[in-house]
Amino acid sequence: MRALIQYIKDVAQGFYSLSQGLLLTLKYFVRPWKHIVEQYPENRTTTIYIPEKFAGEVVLPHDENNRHKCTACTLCEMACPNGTIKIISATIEGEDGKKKKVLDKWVYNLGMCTMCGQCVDACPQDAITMKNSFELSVYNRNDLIKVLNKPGSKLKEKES
Amino acid sequence: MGAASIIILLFCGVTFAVLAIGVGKFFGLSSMNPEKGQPYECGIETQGVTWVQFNVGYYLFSLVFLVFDVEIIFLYPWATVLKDLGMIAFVEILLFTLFLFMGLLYAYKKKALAWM
Amino acid sequence: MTLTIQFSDITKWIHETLNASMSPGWALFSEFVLAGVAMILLVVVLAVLFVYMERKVAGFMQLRLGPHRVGPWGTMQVFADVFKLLLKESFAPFTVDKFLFNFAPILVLAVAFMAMAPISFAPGLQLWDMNIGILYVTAVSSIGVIGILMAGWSSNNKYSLLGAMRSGAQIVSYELSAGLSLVAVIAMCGSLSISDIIASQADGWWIFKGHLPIMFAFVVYVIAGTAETNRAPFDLAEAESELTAGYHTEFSGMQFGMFYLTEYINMAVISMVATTVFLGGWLPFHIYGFDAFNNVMNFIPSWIWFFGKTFFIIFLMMWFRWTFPRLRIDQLLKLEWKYLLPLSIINVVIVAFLVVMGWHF
Amino acid sequence: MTKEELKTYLEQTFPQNKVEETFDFPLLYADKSELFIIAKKLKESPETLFDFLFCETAVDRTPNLEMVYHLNSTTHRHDMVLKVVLEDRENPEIHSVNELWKAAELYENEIYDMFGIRFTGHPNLRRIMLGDEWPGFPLRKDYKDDINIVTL
Amino acid sequence: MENLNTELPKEMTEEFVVNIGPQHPSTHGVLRLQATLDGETIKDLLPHLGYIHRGIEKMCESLGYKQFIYLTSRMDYLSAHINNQACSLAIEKGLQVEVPARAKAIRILMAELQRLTSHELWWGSCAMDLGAVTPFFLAFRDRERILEIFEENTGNRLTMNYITPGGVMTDINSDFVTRLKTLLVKIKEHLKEYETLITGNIIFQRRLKGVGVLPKELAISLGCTGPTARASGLSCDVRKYYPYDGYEKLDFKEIVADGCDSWSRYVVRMEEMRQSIHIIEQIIDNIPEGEYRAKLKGIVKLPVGEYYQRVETARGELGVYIVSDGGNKPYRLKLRAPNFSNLGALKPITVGSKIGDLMASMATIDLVIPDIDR
Repeated sequence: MRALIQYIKDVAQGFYSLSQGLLLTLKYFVRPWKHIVEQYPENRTTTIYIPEKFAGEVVLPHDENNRHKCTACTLCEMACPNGTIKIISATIEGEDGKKKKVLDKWVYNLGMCTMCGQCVDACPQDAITMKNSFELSVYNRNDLIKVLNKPGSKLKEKES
Repeated sequence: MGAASIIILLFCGVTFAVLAIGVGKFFGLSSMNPEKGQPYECGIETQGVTWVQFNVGYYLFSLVFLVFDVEIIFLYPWATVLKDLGMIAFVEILLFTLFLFMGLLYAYKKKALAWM
Repeated sequence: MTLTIQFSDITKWIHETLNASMSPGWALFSEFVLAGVAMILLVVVLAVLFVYMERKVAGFMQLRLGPHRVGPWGTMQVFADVFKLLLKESFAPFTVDKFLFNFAPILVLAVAFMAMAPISFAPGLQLWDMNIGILYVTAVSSIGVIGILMAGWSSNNKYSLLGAMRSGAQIVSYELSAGLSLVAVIAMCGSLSISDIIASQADGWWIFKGHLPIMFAFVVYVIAGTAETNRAPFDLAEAESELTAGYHTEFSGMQFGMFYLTEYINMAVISMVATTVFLGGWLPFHIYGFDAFNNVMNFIPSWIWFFGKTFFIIFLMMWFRWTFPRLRIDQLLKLEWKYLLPLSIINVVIVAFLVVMGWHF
Repeated sequence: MTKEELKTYLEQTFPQNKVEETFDFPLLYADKSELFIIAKKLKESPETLFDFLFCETAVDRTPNLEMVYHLNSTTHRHDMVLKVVLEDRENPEIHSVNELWKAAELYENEIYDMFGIRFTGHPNLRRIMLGDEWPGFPLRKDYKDDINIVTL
Repeated sequence: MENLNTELPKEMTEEFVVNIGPQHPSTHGVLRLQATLDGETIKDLLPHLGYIHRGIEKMCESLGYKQFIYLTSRMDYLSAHINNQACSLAIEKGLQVEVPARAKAIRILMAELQRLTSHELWWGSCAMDLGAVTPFFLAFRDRERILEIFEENTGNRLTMNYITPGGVMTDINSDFVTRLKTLLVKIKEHLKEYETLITGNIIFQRRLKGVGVLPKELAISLGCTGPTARASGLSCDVRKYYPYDGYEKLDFKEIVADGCDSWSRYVVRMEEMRQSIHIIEQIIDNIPEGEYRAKLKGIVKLPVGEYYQRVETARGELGVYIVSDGGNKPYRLKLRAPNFSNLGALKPITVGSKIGDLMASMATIDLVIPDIDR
């Protein structure tokens, strides 16, 4: 007899537990307009939210006079664990006649970058930063290798 | 429409399936290579033969089913004439189901239904 | 029901026009063709609706929107999928049993079609009002398991084989309690014919007549029906986390499409039978005494009633699918042999007792 | 036992073995032949009860190879390191501790794979990660592979 | 006819070998399990690894101390913060650097949030392995919110490289506290939903109870750690026994269950989520002001010696064993991955059970394959 009561109890409890789950899914089913869904390609220009700090790619900011802060010290190149950065420097003669090392090309391979931020961390001049850009895909792998300094850009001297 | 409807439906089903598969075969691309011809086993070559003597557990259920299904088939005509026959039919079927139930209990006791 | 056009009138009109314009043999033949085309259309339309509905239900329950890109509200998604399946290559591995492999999808689909024969969609809209209608549907729909076994065995794939074996044991077991729960209603109304069963519900659907055993039978039938159609939580035969895709692992392209279609047709058959037997078929919903309400209900065409109920039961199945985890194979069989089957047998006895004592109405 | 207590205990119990300490744990050097006996004693003696092998690895101290066993006791909550120096670089072999700690089965498979140290008495010694056809043992210091290792 | 099953001659059924994985929906990655089956019953199970072996230990030997940390995020990608923390702690131990109090608080916050995300993902995928798809989406809803917080504060979502020797890479945002608080309220609500949908579900309970029994002695012998071991009654929380980064000052319970089965593992993880929330609530209001990072030299060199640091990741004890020869690169770095030892438990607990049980056991042990292969 006890077994029978236990049997009925099992069945009843089983049904109760199942109905609880069913009610939960029904709750979500009847209010689809409350679901939080990002409609990605449509909201690309409107409601999409990319946080400020999001690390999308490394950039070398230039100011309005086309000047950057990179001194070509190659600390970032050494800090990078993947060999993403190649800094090609050139030697030019300054106004006072001294030979000076300046940045020629800041080559950045986005395809190898893991966004670890070591380069930004290592830079003593705060010349490079992470930008919160997305949609960086390209059709050709070679397009991932970028030269970050703009043509004709110059070193921005520190105001002392 | 009568009994012909079964033939029609059978015909419909077969035609539809053949037509759909045929159209699919006709329009679909076709390229075979030895790798594609392997049976799917999570990307690993299958080891040993697949068609082996299989565990009897599944088969037992079919056997027990057969017994019970035949008896349920007997219940159908009984159910249709239950109203007319009345109490006799009920008593008879009570005994019948009792035996059926005992059979189930027996199968249960003998662990024919305990899954392997 | 006075205002709506009766389907029996339409069929009668077609019959008369055809007979008037050609010889009786040809007229009969064209009627067959028309019926066949109509059935195919019905099945395809239903399948399309079910697939769309399944996706939307799943999406809404999972905090998503479901398909909503292709066409307005994603309505064209199903057609896009059909075209995808049509254009995909259907190939078989080298080691399959060629004949059975190609035959299996055709068999399951043909069987699913055949089960539709005695179902009455609306007054007069029925292919064959046979006197053993319910028995016929149960008998025919259980042939489908042979197709699944064929598909699984012939694939020469271990997952497929396991899936086929599982579904063999599963579908066959749940046949019993599904059959027994139908017996309960048959005992009440005393006929196997579908039109008689519907007629017996003119004064109230079986489920609303207040018989507890019938309500129980309905619950059992829905559970067993879900299991028979291999739907989650009973989708052991194609459990994707265990057997990848179960018995149709090796099928691709339109051959897979046939299994996919069959699943939905089987669901339709199961829910149509449940509608007919428990929910009054195409009869409108009536409350005894409220004549105004009843008249409004009568105004709704009977085929809408039928398909509305069908879709309700289909929704129940989808609701289960997107809520519950899957059972294990031994639990599945235990549920049947330990719980559903004994309870169904007792249930039938109770129903028989009620009928014999005349305590039913 | 604290680190110091354990160290003195080890010095007293195994007087013929070298006892040192690392930054974290006391360290006991065992000879290759008596490793299993010492390990068994450490596991079963009630003072130590080192029943939890939480890390087993090898270090390539060219030219020697060194087996490192990190042991923990789930009752006393103290840890120690057991080391064995293997001098035969070409064909290093040591007794498996799989019988004492079942965790060793996978660890030793990995060490066999990466360092090529063979374990006698291991139930199923196989190259678990790289497969049997892989040439060389990657974590050895003299491993050279120009194709598979990308250098910066 | 006394017992149909045992009376059958042995030769009647043939066993066959099925490969589960590497391309299988429930191995969550590329683990290959070679299972010998008799019907549905598993007779033998042999894991084959290495499909995602990247040789992280070898790679670390050629990278500087500050540089290799980013690689460890890619081991157990669901405990990326905690992996970074383990390496940072090991290096700090060698350098004898004191980490600022603010950095410690941030580290604990991030680590516990990471544990929450990991357990939430586990909850979803566990339910999915057992055939329920809806929980996966519910779990991702909360996980997404936490990942957004990570994204806002660390810059990345999955492999963060945020915790670094000496502290953390950047300071947290000013709205971090308020956002986290509103989120925690929501997560607590949603935890109740999880309970009604899955925990209370009778099918789910029947699938897990008594399945995959791992006795305590076996768990100790196999070196299991984390929730897997704690569900077998082995108290082994590193945060309690070997506290780091100020866990000793916090009030939290170590969840130990002694059911030893899959259900216990499930319960332990669900409770751990609550404990993580409890820990976060304790520090969220009093994050100390000050520096977020101690200054280190550009090139770090560890003194000669051996350093072993363990932390509690979401899956168990992660050990970082650094052997230093005094140079700027580690001489040998062994990462004692929690999943690698937990994998050993898979065979003993599944042999003799059904295929469905294998999935349940695997789901509750919660293996992350990149962590096993490294």
